[in-house]
Amino acid sequence: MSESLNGKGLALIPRAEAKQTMKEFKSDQEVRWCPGCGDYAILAAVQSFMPELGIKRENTVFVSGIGCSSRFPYYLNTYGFHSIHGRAPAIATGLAASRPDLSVWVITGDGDALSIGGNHLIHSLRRNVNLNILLFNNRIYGLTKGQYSPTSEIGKITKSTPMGSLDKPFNPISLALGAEAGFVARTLDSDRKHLQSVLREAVAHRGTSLVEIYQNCNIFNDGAFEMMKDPETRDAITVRLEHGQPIVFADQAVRLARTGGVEVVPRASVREEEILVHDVHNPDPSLAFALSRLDEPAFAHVPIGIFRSVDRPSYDQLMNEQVAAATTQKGQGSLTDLLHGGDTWRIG
Amino acid sequence: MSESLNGKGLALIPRAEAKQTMKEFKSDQEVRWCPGCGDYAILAAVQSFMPELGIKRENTVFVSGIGCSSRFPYYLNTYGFHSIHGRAPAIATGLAASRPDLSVWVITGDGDALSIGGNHLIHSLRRNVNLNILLFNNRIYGLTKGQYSPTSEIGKITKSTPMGSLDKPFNPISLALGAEAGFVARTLDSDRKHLQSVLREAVAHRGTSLVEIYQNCNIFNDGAFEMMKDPETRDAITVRLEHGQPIVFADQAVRLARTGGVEVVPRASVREEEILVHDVHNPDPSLAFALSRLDEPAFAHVPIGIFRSVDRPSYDQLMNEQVAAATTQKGQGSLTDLLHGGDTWRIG
Amino acid sequence: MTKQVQQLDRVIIRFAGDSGDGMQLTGDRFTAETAEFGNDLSTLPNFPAEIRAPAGTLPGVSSFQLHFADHDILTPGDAPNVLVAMNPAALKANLSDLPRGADIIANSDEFTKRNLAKVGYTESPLDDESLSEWRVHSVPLTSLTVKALEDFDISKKDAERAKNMFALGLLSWLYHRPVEATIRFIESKFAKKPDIAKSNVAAFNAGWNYGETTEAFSVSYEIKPAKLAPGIYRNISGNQALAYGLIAASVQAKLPLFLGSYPITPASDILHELSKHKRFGIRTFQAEDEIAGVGAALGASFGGALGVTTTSGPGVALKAETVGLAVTTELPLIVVDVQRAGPSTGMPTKTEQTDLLMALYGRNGESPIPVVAPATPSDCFAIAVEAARIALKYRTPVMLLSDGYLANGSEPWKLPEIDDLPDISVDFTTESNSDDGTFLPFKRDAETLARPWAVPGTPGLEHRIGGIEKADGTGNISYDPNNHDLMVRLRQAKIDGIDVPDLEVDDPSGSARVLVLGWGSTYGPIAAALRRVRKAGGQVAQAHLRHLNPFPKNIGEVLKSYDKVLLPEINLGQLALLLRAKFLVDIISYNRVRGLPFKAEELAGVIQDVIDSE
Amino acid sequence: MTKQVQQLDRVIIRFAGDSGDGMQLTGDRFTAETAEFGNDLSTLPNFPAEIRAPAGTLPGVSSFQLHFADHDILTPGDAPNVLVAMNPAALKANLSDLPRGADIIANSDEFTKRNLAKVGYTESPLDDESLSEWRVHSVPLTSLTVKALEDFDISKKDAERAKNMFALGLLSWLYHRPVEATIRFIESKFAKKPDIAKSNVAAFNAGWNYGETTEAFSVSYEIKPAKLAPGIYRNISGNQALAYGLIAASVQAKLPLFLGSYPITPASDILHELSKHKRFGIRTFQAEDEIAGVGAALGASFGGALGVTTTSGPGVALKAETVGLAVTTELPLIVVDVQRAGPSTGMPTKTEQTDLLMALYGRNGESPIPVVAPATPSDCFAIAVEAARIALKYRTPVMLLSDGYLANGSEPWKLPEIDDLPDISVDFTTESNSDDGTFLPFKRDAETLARPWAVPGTPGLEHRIGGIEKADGTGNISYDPNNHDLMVRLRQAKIDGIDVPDLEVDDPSGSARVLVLGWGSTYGPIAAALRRVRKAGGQVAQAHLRHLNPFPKNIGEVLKSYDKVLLPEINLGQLALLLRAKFLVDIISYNRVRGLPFKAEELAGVIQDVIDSE
Ligand SMILES: Cc1ncc(C[n+]2csc(CCOP(=O)(O)OP(=O)(O)O)c2C)c(N)n1
Ligand SMILES: Cc1ncc(C[n+]2csc(CCOP(=O)(O)OP(=O)(O)O)c2C)c(N)n1
Ligand code: SF4
Ligand code: SF4
Ligand SMILES: [Mg+2]
Ligand SMILES: [Mg+2]
Repeated sequence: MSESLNGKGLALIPRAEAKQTMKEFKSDQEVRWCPGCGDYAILAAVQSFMPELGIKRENTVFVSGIGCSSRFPYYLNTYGFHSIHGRAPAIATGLAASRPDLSVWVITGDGDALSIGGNHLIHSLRRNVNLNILLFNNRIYGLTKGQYSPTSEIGKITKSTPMGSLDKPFNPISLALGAEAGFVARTLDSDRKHLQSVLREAVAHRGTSLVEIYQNCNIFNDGAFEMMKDPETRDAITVRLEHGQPIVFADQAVRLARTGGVEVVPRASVREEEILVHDVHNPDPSLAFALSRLDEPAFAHVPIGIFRSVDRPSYDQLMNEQVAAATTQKGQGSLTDLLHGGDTWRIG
Repeated sequence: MSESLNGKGLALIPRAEAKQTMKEFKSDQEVRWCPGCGDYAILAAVQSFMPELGIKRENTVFVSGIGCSSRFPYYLNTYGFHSIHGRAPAIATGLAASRPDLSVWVITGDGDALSIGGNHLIHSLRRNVNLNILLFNNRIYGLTKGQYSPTSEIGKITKSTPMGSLDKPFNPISLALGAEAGFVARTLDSDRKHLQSVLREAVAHRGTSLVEIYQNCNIFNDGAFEMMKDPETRDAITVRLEHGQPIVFADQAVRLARTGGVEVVPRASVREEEILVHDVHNPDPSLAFALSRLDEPAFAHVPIGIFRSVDRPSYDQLMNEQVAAATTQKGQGSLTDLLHGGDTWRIG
Repeated sequence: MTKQVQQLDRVIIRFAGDSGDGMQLTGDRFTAETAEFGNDLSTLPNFPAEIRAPAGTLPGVSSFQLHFADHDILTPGDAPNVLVAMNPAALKANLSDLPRGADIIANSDEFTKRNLAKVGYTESPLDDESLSEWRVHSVPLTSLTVKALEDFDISKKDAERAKNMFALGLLSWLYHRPVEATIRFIESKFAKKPDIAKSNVAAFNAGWNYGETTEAFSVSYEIKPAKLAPGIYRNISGNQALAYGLIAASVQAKLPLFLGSYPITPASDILHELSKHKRFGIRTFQAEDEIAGVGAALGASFGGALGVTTTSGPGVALKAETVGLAVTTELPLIVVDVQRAGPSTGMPTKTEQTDLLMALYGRNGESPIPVVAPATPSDCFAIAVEAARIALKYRTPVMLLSDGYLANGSEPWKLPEIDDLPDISVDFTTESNSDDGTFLPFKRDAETLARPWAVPGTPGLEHRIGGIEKADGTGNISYDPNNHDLMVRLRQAKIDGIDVPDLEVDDPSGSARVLVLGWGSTYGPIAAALRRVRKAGGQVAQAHLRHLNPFPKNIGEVLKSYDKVLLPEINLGQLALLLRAKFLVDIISYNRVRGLPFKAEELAGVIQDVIDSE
Repeated sequence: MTKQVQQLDRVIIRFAGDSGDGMQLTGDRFTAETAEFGNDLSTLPNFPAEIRAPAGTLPGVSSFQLHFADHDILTPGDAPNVLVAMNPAALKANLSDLPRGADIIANSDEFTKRNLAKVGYTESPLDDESLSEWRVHSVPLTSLTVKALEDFDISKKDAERAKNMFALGLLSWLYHRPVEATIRFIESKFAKKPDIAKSNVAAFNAGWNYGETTEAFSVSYEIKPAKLAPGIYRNISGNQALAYGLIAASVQAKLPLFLGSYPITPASDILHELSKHKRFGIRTFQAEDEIAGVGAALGASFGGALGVTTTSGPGVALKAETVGLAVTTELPLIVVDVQRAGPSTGMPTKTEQTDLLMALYGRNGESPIPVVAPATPSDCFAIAVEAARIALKYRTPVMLLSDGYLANGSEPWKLPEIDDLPDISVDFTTESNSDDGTFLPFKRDAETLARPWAVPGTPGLEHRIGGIEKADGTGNISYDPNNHDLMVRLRQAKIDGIDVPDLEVDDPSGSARVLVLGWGSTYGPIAAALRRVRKAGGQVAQAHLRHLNPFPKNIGEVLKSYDKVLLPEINLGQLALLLRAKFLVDIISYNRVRGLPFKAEELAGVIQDVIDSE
C-alpha cells in the first residue's frame, strides 16, 4: 500500500475491519456500455483499486452526472447517485461538506464536466471540497450519439457540425490550473497501472482532485487516443510526469523555454541540469500550466501523470472548523435561547 | 487615433459619417449608482472613448447581466440589453454570431461573470466570438448588498460569511488564460488613460476580449484596490505590462524563475537581458499565466495592462464563412428543392 | 414454383433485433419502399435505453414498427401482424405485444444456448411448443447471408452484419415492395467501401430470392396503393418536418434563422438537420448548455434573426429563466420542446405529454406565452410555421410541444405548395413612433398589442431593454405599482388576443353527444379509435387542439354543446385541468403514462364505455 | 408648558427619506420601542430599487411604515396618519398615499432649491398652499441636530447624519414611547466610536426635548398597550422567523441543517441569518449559482442532513431541474421561494404571489410536490417546521412560498413553547427491508408511501439512486411501460395523501353566504377588511390556506357550502385556477398585481360588493 494512503485524503473516513475484495465492489447490475468501450477498463481499474484503500465500502459514494460515463456508479457496490447533467460536482459538494466521513467521488464526462457542468467544476476546484473527480474524456458526446464536445478538436465533423466544429477545445488541465486546482492529473483508460497510481495520489489529497482519463469511445470517436496507445507512436509523444524525476521520454527531454513555458528538446542536446525535474508540490502553478501546453498542437506531446498536488485546507474541513469553533466559543445552540434572544417583552 | 483601431476587431462594422462626441453616447437616463462608486469613472471613460472608434453608434450594443455594474447599458445611448444574471455572454454570443456588423460589448461583474456566469464566460473565451467583455471586479456582490464573491479574499467577513469566507478566489486572468482566451487584460477604474488604452486594444482584437477592471465599491468593499491607488504603495506593487517593453517597475524587475513561473527581483541585481520583455503575442499562454500569478499572495504585485493578445479566427467569422461556403458550393437554399429533396412519389 | 398471392388491406410489421443489428436502418428502408409503392403508412421506432447494452440482452433490443395500408391510416398500429426477431432477446421483448396468429420470422442462427441463457430461456422457444399460437418461420438468416457472400472479399463479421439486408430482401419479396431504390441506397451509403456495398446488395437480393425460390414461404402478400389525395408525397418524421418547418418559416419571414441548442434526446435531430442547411443562411450554434442555447437564440432575436431553441423536458426547465426574459422584453423566440418521459431524466427515449403545464407556468411571475402542438409527424412542418407566425407577429416567445412519438415516427406527407405558405414577414421599425421624435420601444400596436421591433443598426432608434419592469410606452425602468399592474395585464392581454383558428369538430353523424378531445400526438390513436367506434355504430365527435394557449375562441361553446367530453392524455390530466378551470366543464380524463402512444383499440374501448354510460 | 395628551386607539406612521437617511433603522427602533410598550403592531419596509440612486431623487426614497394599536391589528395599515418626510423627494413620493388631514413632519432644511428641483417642484410645497389639506409641521431637523451637537467632537457630516435620531426622539416623545432601550441600542451599535454614540444619543434626546419644550407640537398622543394573549413576545420579520423555523426544524428533526443558497433579494436575509447560527451545527453554503445551491442541498439530504435551499422567483426557475431530481429520487428537501414581482427580474424589492403555479408545475414530467405558504411574518416560523415535517416524513421536496411583504414586514410574535413544537425526527433505515436480505430503496411505507431513507455510512444498504425511472421496489433503472405508469401514480398518490389539517372557517355570524378565501401574505389585509365589513353589519366567512398542495381534505366541502367564494390574490388568479379545476366552483377572483399588499379598505369594498350582489 502506498504511503500516501496515509495522507489526509482518507484521514476522516472509517476504515474497514476486514480486507475487501474487488468482487465486493461490483454491484449486481449488468454493465451496459457498448462492447469495446474504454469505460469498461476504467471500471475494472477502479473496482480492483478500491479494496486497497481499506476504507469502509459503505462510506464510499460515487456521484455522477449524465452521459455514458455517468452510468458508472450503478456498477459499484457502494452508495451512488446518478444525478443530472453537469451537476454532480454541486451535489457532491453538499454531500462531502456535510459528511467528512465519506469518500466522495464524482464521475463525469467531457460534456458533463466541461460543457454544461463547467461552472460547477471550476468552482469546486477553487473551493477545494474533498472530492475525487474522474473526468472521462472521450472528446465526444457518447450518450446523445456523437455530437462534438468542448474537448473535440477544431474541425471535428459530427452530426451537429457537418462542416466541422469551429471552436477551440478546452485543455482540461490548463482550465483546472487556471481555476486554482490543488490536484490535477491525467491518465489513460488502457493503462491500468498508471491509472491506479494516479488514483492513489488523488485519494490521498484532501481537497478536490481532478483526474482526466482519456477514454476511447469506439462508437463515435474511435481511436481518439490511438497515438498514445500505438506502440509506433506512443513513446514519442507520451510524457510521463513523475514527482522528483527529470522529465524525459524516448530520447527527448523537457526544459524551460526562454520565452516562458517549456519546450521539448533532444535529450542529447541538453545538460542534465537543464532538464526539468518535476515537482508536483510547486506552490506556483505556472510550471504545471506550461507542461499542460505541451500538447499544443494536439498530440504534439501529451504529459500524463500528476501535474500538481498542492495541499491547502479543504472547504469541508474549514466549514466544519467554523461550526466547531462557533460551538466551542458560544456553546451548543439552544432553541429557547435563540427565540428569546432578541428584545422580548411579557404580556399577562 | 491608435493604429490598432484599424485592426480586425472593427473591420466589419460600418463607420460613422460624422465625428461623434462623448455627449452623443450619453443616454437620457439618470445614473443611479451610489455616490462615489467606481462605476461612474468607468462609465465616463467608456463614454468619452466611444467616439474615438468612429463606428456608427447604432451599430454598437451593450449587453449586461445583473448587478450594479450591469446597469451600465442604460446610460449609454446605444442599443442595450440588460439581461439576466450571468447570461450576458450567451446572449451576446447569439447576437454577435448572427450580426458581424455590430460591435458587441458585455458588461458584467465579478459575481455575474465568475459566479453564476462562469461557464458562459469560459466558453465564450475558448469560442472566441467577437465580444468585448468588461468585467467590473469589485470583489463583492454590490447589488445584493454585500455578500462575498468569487474574487473576495479568503477570510472575508460579509453578511453571508460572518466568520469569514472559506474559498480561494479565482484569479480572473489565470482563469481566462486557462480557458484559451485570446485577449486578456486588466485595468483600474480610476486610471482613465490606462483604461482607455486597454479598451483600444480590446476592440481591435477580433474575437473575445476580456478586460478585468478593478472597481471600487465604496459601500460594501471600500478601498479594495487602495494599495494600487495610494501614492505610498502603488508604485511598489503595480506592474505595468507593455508590449515590447521590459517588465520593470519602481526599482524592481521581473524575470523567469528557475522553478518555472516568474519572479520579482531588484532591478539592480539583474542583467538587462534577464529582464523579461513583455510579448502580448506569445502564442504560448504560459508566460502570461505566470505573470498573472504575480499577485499571489494578493497584492504582492499586480500586473495591469494586456497579458495576452493573440489572434485566431473568431467564431462568428468561421460561422459566417461556413454559411457562405455552403451557399457558394450548393447555391442559395430553395424551399421547393428542400421539400422535394428526399424520396418523393406522386399520387393522382 | 408458383406461389400464392394474397390481398391484404393493411399490415403491421415490427423489425426487432439487437442495437447492433441495424433494425432502424432496415425499418427505414422498408418504409421508403412502402412509401414509393404508394401505401399509406405510419412508423414507430423504439430505441433501447440510451447506451448500447451488451449484445443479446433485453435492454439492448431495438425495434422499428411500420403500419402500411391501402387506405389512409392514422397510427403505427397497436399489434404487429409480423415480428421479425433477429435474436432471442428480440423475440422475448416483443412477444407480449403480438396477437395470437401473428407471423414470427426468427433468425434461428442466433438462438444459441448462450443467447437463450442471456434472456432467461432455458430451451429454445423455436423448438418447444411455447410459440404454438403463432406462425413461426425459423430462418437461419445469419448463415444464409454468410453463405450468400462466400465469394466476396469481406470479413466474416462484415458478412454477418449484412443479415439485416437479407431480412429486408425477404420481407420486400413477401410484400411485393419495389427494390431499386434500396439497391441505389445501399450503393451510395457504402460508396467509399465498394466491397461492402456489393455484398450488402447481394445479401438483399439473396433474401429476396430466398423468399421467391425456397418453400419456406408459400404465400406472399399484396397491399394495393392507398388512394390518397393527389399530390407529391414523401415520407417524413416529426423531427425532420419540424426542421423543414423552421426553414420554411425563415424563408417566409425573410429572416435568417438562428438556432441555439444543446443536444438532448429526442430533440437532437432537429439540430442535426438544421445544421445541414446553412445555404439557407441558417446558423446553428451548439451551446455549452441549454441556458446558453436559448440565451444565444434570444440574443439573435434581439439582432433581428428568427431565434429558435430546441430541447426536451429537462432542458426546458433550464431555459425557464431566459424564456421569462423573452416574455418581458417581448422578443420573438421559438422554444421547441420534444417532450419525453419524466420527471427528471425519466425515460429519455419514451414519449409523453407531461410538459404542458410547465410550458404554461414554468416561470416566475405572471409570464404568459402561447403554446402550440402538432398533431402528427408531418404536422410538425405546419406548426413550426405557425409558431413563427405568432412569435413574429406578437413579439413573444412561443412554446412548441412536440413529443418523442412524433419526433421519431414518420408518415407520408403531401408536400405543400410553397405559394400556399403564409407570408409571415415582419416590418422592423425604422422610424420614431412618437410625436417628439423619440422612440418608444413599448408603445404597442393597437390591434395586436405587439411592441415595435427596432433592431441594432437602425439609426435614431437606439434603446435599452431588460428584465426589470418597464414603463408602458417608454420602456424605461419603472417600479410604479399601477404601471406594473398594467404591464402584467397588457402582456396577458396580448397573448389572450392572439388570432387562433376556430376549433373544428368532426362529427359525421351530426348527432353525437360525446366529444373526444385531444391535443398533440394523440391525434392518430384517437382518430383510429373513433373509426372503430363509429364503424361499430357509435356516434361520437372529435376535435383536436393545436393551439393550447390561447385556446380557439369557440372552444367553450364546443365543450358545452356535448353531454360528455372525453380527453385522453399521456399525462395525469394537464389539459383537462386547464379546461376545467376555464370552462367549469366536467371533462372526463383518460390517462396512461406508459411512455408509449395510446393504442387505438384501448381508446376505442374507453370511448365506447363513455358512450355506453350515457 | 403643559401639553395636551390625546388618546388614540391606533396610529400609522411612515418614515420616509433618502436611502442614506437611515429610515429603515429609524423605523426599526420605533418599532422596538412600540413593541416594548406593548402595542400590537405591523410593519412594512419599502426599499428603493436595488441600487442607491443619487441622493434626493424619487427612486432613492426609502420608507418604513408602522401601524400600532391598543388592540390586535392585522396589517401595516393602508394610509399613514403621519408622514415623516426627510426631504422633498420623500414628500413627493408618498403624498398620494396620505389621506387628507394627516400629519406631515417635514425636514424643512432639505427643501432647498436644488433638492426641490431634483423632484420637479418649482416652489417649496411647504411654502405655498399645495399642502393645505394636511397638517404640516415644518421642522428644520438637520440644523436643529447640528446645533444640538455643536459641542461634540465630530464632523459636520456626522452631525447631520444624526438627524434621523433627532426625528426618532421627536416621534418617541409624540407617542410616549419608552426610550431607554433605544439609548442602549445606540450605545452598543456605536460602541467602537464613542463620539458618534454620544452624539446620536444627544440628537435623540434633543428630538425628544424639542417636542417636550417647544411649541411646535401642542398635543402628544397615548395609545394604550394592546390586550394580547399572555406570553412572551418579540418583534419578528418573516425572513427571521423563517430562519428560526428552519433552525427549530433541524433541532426537532435531530438532523443537521445544510443550506445551499445563492444571494437574491428578498431571500438573502435567510442565508445571512442562518449563517450566524453555526453552533446549531448549521452549515451554510453560498454556492456559485442557484443550481449549485439546490444541488448541494440535495447532496446533503442524500447524506442525511436537512437540506434546504432559499431563493426568490428567478432563482426558483433555475432550480427546477434539480427539484425534479429530488422528486424522482424521493429525498427530503425544502425549497424556500420568497416571491417577488416578476416576470423575469421584475421588481426585486416588491411583493407578489405569482409563483404558485410555477411551484406546482414548473418542472418537466409529472413532478408533484407539496406547497405550503405562511400567512403572516411570524407564521413563517411554524410553516418552516411544517415544511420540514412533510419533507422528512414523506421524503419529498417541499416548496415554501413566502413573499417580499412577509419577508421584510414584522409583527409581535408570541414565542412558542419549545415543548409544543412537533417531534419531526426520522428513523434512518439501517437494516434490510426484504426477505432475501437485500435492500429495496423504493419499497414504500404502506401508510405514507414514503420510501426508506438509508444514508451513506450504513453497512449493507449500499444502493444507487438517480434521475432515470426506477423499478418499483428495487429502484433499478426501468423502462417498463407499466412500471412507469405505476411510479408516476405512486409519486402523485404520495403527495395527494399527505396529512394536512382541515381548513378552518371563521364565521362569527354563523350564517354567512359569502366566503373570502386567501393564501399566503394576504391574510392580514383580508382579515382587516373583514373586520370592517363585519363591523358594518356584513356577514362573511373567512378561510385561509396554508397548504396549497395537497389541499386540506375538507376544502371542497367548504367551498361548496357558500353561495359565493371570493379569492383575492396578488396575481392573475393562480389559486383560483386550481380550485376551479379541481372543484368546478365558480370562484370570484380579485386580482391586483401592483407589487404591494392589498389595502384593507380596498378589499373591504370588494367584499361588500360581493355581498351586495347576492
Ligand atoms: C439537461 C440536460 N441536457 C442535455 C442532456 C442530454 N445529454 C445527456 S449526456 C450528454 C452529453 C454526454 O457527453 P459526455 O459528458 O462527454 O459523456 P459521454 O456520454 O461521452 O460519456 C447530453 C448532452 C441531458 N440529459 N440533460
Ligand atoms: C438568477 C438570479 N440569481 C440571483 C440574483 C441576485 N443578484 C443580483 S446581482 C447579484 C450579484 C452581483 O454581484 P456582481 O456581479 O459582482 O455585481 P456588482 O453588483 O458587484 O456590480 C446577485 C446575486 C439575480 N438577480 N438573479
Ligand atoms: S457510445 Fe461510446 S462512450 Fe458511450 S458506451 Fe458506447 S463506446 Fe462507450
Ligand atoms: S453598492 Fe457598490 S458597486 Fe453598487 S453602486 Fe453602490 S458603490 Fe457601486
Ligand atoms: Mg464524452
Ligand atoms: Mg461585484
